Amino acid sequence: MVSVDTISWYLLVSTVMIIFGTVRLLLVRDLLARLIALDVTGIGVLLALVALAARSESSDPVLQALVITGLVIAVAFTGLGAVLIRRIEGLREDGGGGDRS
Amino acid sequence: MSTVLDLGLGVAVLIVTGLSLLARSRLVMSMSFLVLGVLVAIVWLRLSSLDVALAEAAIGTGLLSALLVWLAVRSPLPPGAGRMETSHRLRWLRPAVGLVAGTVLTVVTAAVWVRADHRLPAWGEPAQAQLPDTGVEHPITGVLLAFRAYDTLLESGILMLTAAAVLALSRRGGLSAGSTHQLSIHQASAALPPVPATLSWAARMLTPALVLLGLWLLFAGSTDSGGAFQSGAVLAAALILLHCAQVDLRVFQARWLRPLLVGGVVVFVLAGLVGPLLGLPWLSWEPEWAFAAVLVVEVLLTAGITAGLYALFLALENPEGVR
Amino acid sequence: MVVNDVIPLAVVLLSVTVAAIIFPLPQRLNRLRSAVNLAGAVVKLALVVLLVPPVVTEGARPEFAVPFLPTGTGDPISLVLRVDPLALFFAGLSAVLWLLTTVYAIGYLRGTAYQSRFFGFFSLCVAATVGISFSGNLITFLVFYELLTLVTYPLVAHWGDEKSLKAARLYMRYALGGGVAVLVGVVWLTMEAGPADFAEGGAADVAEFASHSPTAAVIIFALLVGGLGVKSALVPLHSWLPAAMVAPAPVSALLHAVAVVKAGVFGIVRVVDDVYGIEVAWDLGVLTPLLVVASVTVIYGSYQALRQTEIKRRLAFSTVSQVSYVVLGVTMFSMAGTAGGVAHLVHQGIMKITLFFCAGLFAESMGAHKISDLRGAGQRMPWTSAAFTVGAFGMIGLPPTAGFISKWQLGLGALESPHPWVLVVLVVSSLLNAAYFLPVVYTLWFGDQHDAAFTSGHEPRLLLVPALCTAGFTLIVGLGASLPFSPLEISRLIAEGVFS
Amino acid sequence: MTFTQFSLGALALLPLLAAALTMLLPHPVRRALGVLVALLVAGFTAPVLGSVTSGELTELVLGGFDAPLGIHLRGDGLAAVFLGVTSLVGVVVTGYAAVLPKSTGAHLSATSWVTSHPGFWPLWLGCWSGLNAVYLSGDLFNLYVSLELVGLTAVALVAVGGQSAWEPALRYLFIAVLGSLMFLAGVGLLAAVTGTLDLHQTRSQLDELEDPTLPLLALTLITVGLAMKVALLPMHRWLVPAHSAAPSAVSPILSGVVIKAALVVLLRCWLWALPAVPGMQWLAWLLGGLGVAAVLVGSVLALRQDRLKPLVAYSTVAQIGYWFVAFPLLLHGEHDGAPLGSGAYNGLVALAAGHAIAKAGLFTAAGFLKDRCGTDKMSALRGAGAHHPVLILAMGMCAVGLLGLPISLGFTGKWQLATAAVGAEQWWVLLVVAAGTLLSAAYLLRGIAPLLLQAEVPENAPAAGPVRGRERLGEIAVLIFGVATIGTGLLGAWLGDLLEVGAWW
Repeated sequence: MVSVDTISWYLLVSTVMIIFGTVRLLLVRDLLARLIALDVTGIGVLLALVALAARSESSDPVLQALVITGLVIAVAFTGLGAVLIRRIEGLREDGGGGDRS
Repeated sequence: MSTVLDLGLGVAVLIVTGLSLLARSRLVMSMSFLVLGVLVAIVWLRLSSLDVALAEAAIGTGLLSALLVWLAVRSPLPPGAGRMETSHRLRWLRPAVGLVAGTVLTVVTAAVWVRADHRLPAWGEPAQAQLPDTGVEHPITGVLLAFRAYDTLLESGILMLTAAAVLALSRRGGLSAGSTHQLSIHQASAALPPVPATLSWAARMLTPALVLLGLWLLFAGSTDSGGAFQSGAVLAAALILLHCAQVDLRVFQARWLRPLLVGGVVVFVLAGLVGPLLGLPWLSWEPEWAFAAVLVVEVLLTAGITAGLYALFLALENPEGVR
Repeated sequence: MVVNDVIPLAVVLLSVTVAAIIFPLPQRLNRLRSAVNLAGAVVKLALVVLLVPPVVTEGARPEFAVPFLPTGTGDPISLVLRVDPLALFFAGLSAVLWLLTTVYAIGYLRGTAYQSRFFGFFSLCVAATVGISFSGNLITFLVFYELLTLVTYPLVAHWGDEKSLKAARLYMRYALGGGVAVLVGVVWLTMEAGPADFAEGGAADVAEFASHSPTAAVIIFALLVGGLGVKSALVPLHSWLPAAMVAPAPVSALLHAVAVVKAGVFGIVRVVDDVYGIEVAWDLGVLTPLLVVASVTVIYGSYQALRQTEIKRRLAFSTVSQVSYVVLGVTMFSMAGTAGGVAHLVHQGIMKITLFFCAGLFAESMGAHKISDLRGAGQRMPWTSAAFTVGAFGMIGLPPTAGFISKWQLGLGALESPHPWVLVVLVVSSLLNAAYFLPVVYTLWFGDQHDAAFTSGHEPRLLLVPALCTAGFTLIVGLGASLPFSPLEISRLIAEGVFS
Repeated sequence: MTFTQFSLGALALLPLLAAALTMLLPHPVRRALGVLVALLVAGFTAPVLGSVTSGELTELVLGGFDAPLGIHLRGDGLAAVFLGVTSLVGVVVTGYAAVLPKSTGAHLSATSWVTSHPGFWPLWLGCWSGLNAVYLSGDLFNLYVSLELVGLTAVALVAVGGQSAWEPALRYLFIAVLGSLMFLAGVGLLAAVTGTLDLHQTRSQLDELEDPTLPLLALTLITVGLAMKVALLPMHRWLVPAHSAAPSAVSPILSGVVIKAALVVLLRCWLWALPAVPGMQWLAWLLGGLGVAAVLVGSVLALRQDRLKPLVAYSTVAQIGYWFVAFPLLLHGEHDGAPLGSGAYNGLVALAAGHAIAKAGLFTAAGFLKDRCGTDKMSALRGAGAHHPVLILAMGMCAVGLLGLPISLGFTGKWQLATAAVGAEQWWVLLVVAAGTLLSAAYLLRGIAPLLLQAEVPENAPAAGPVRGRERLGEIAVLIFGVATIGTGLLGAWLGDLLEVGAWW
């Protein structure tokens, strides 16, 4: 059992992560920075869920399971995003890439 | 005592978050993110969520950050890195608006959070009552593979299809034996830096330990913390290490990558189909053989996750023609 | 009775089926396409004729309904096809003229490309027109009205050059704008007074609604008539009509005589007589402004026609003017006027289609597009010129043509009505009609032989026969106006229903 | 367990299984398997539609674990309508892609870029699985997972379009994932105050709640997140490059059904998960205002395009606006005994369903022309209609649906939206509908009319080459969409009956 104050504190931390991750995502141009901002936002959301899970006697298994699911999804989209960034920058290094679509 | 620790941890998380968001260099950004992963894993532990901490350590910090760091290392200085998208006239406007909006939103949201009267989940009791029917003892594994098996199935589908997607962005659509064979073959023009002999040696030594750890996580999952996802991440890390140590895995890639990738989902769906054949709902398993079903599904799922994560890593290297 | 109930649906579906058969036919199967077309037209005419005895003499009202839109209260709004005398009247006109126009079009388009597309949309156009005539409530009317807009677009754009496309785009803009106004009006009225089934003498729900919120009723009336006024080319919403003359001649003929313009006018008649009811409309005070607009349109159209030098454009402005006679008759609030207006719906169709057929013939055979090109055409194309003369006399309103009958009836109506000044409008307009048609007739017969280069002047039979037929009808209808089942007699029957 | 219940599970899991299997097969076999699975999925949709037509709500408790612990699948009216529409679009697009493999993207062969992409098949089948899962799901977290499945596969489907599609795909990825994360945050909030994830239980728990602030915040997060995924103005900018750079067989899926998935989730949250919370109407009005802006701005931007696919994509932006215009009306009461909220809801669903079919048709046609002529510049496509009369006819029919002219679901939807607006005395809705109709007529004419030019088509125009039999089949696919656009217009009353089943009121 984690104290209520601790949970509120982590909820606050998660809120900051979510919001500033989003703001950064929308403002920055560098693709990798955007991807990382997205991941920060994702971790923020998951942190909130875990903090909620910690309210129960023994940490709530369902919410924990949801967080694990969320983590895997985060890896999935980061992976796809990273590969896309690599390809796009590969094109740019080639000098604008070909004209084929 | 605990309050001070939590306070410090929270502040540290915030600082590292700031660093990973605002740094100008890609390397700093991704390294900060790696540190963030470690810190957050500790937070999970503080919040008594061992499983999540394990998953974070293995998947989040281990693989996800590794992907990002790898990306940062391979193309460290793209055009315009770290710069804001600024309009020509008012450079400061966007960041300022973002900052103000972010702060206001944070205050409002946090105020609501604090005010709200939380209600404890209604699934606590039924979860404990029905856990024996699932054939596993660890509640989180029970949730993942019995109570909410459908979510897990769709999620493994997501991972499989992400792997399919990144393979599709590789040579020959990446979806034939010949193409997986060629994955991640570095071109002369973008060759990797030579691998120090010590690393190669260390990788070979570490791999068996990692495999052992992965398998332990897998089989411990039914009774204790751990499970398919954590285990899969560790095993994938082992494969990646081997690859980095320039161990030739091409035969494995060509023959086994795709079947492993697919196997978990296929077996999961087929196991879910047993229920309907017996007149039960989808994804239901009789208590007598539930454990067997869960075990089979979990093992294959682990293999699938391993293959999927490894494929993500392999596809990071651009095929020739697209550097 | 049961059989009769199916006929309205059968008539609509028949044309759709014909279109569905024709669309995929390859270009080279000319005979098959013509056969299907003609068979469809003949069967349709037969079906409409079958309806005449039960509806006119026995007073039956065959009806077919299918649920269409949910309302939330349980009873969905239906698509209703119902045959009353007015519906039959209009359907009869379109059935007869479709047959003739089909024959004409087969001859006119011989040897040109994209015939399957043309005849397919041609059939759909007729399906929409029949649907409009059989519509049993405003929503059904709206559905077919918009359908008509859509299927005439490819017909107007048929030649596929910049000019046609531009005209078609203009047409589409006007028609859709009008359609949106009608839609808004229908939505509003439906919400206030239910789905507004057409009823002789007006719908009871609408009358009740008009009595307790007259302002809303007036606004809705303005929306409906304003929207319909676009297709019926009321001034100042008329300018698409002359532009649309770039279409092939049979299309222009159909557009002016039965389909588009007439659909608009028919809608106005429906709204005034069968939705609001003439008494309610009179009490609301909406008839007089409409009468004024119609009068202005009659005069302005004639004046513009006088200024045109191209045959087709002159005919187009003539349509603007002539079609408004119908509105004039319906809004002057007298039984004879209504009868005259409704009769003119048919009379104008027959006469105007004659003129368009002839104009097409002149253009095809002599390359004549301007009135001055027609000099001496009377000698080279005597039959065509004769038919044209009959049509022109009808337009002026000379006896014994159909035009005389409607003008006479309208004049009687004006004297009976609270607005005797309409008689002046009729007289002035007739003088203007004479002023722009008589010179053409004179040029035809007595003009000097034009350039010797135009010697061909032969009159293709497929084009000539329809023109002669309609010219014949113009005379027969005029001479036999007092016989049973003549347009005038049926119009009187309808007018009695309106004022009952 | 009844067959209908079996179908509920099969609708989501069969395509997923097939997606996995296709990854092991060579390309031609994938196409055959894809078509087979598409037909099977349509077959499983039939019993669900049937039972909903007879007024029955089918519910499947997965694994036999009741909510809140387990997940329920519910085949209600909303699910049935979108299942039906998705099956139609899915079967036709699958057939199109099987017949014309070059419409599935471009991949790097051993030596060069080749049109056709084998990766289309697993990704599309996975996407379909996610779509069906979204429609049927009765659980908030499961909605998140399903939505992610749809989102990730959709991004990947854009990316298989080749080099020029990678940047749009990445942009799409950022927005799609950010949207889902916001949705997840909202779901977390709701779970915190209700202690359950089941939609129905969430509603009953919130009914007892006195303080509306937290549900309202949750709803705001959910709405913003989903509005991003639906591409409501001003969050629409990702849509145009993504939908126009996607391969020909993918754009119809994205514009037709993928954005509908987010819309369905939005409706589930607004109408099922949350009771009428005070303060909700402000959010609804905000959405309504954005909807109006989307209709107008989207149409005007569509008018300014000179390429066909972006034009069609902007038309989607405009059409999305209509759905949100209905939101302020959803919360209204009754008028003369007719519930206005349900009228607006019916209208919204009819508009969205009609848009799915019509837009799928139009995008397939645009992609077809692009594949055939090598470009979708409208100036280069002049006169293409002369060689593809069937295609142009079908495009016209689809345009009728987008314009909202009778007979089409678009008309049914606009009608219901307009009547609900008159009942609620919200006259501005009529103005928006009128303006939107006229503007859409303008841009659709701009897109289609040049194809009709036949007077001055040069002999060597790209469209003038001989048309192969396969391409004729592709045109038939568009024609099916066109006929379906018109044909479904007669189903308005039936649609209303369907939506009664399992509705929130």
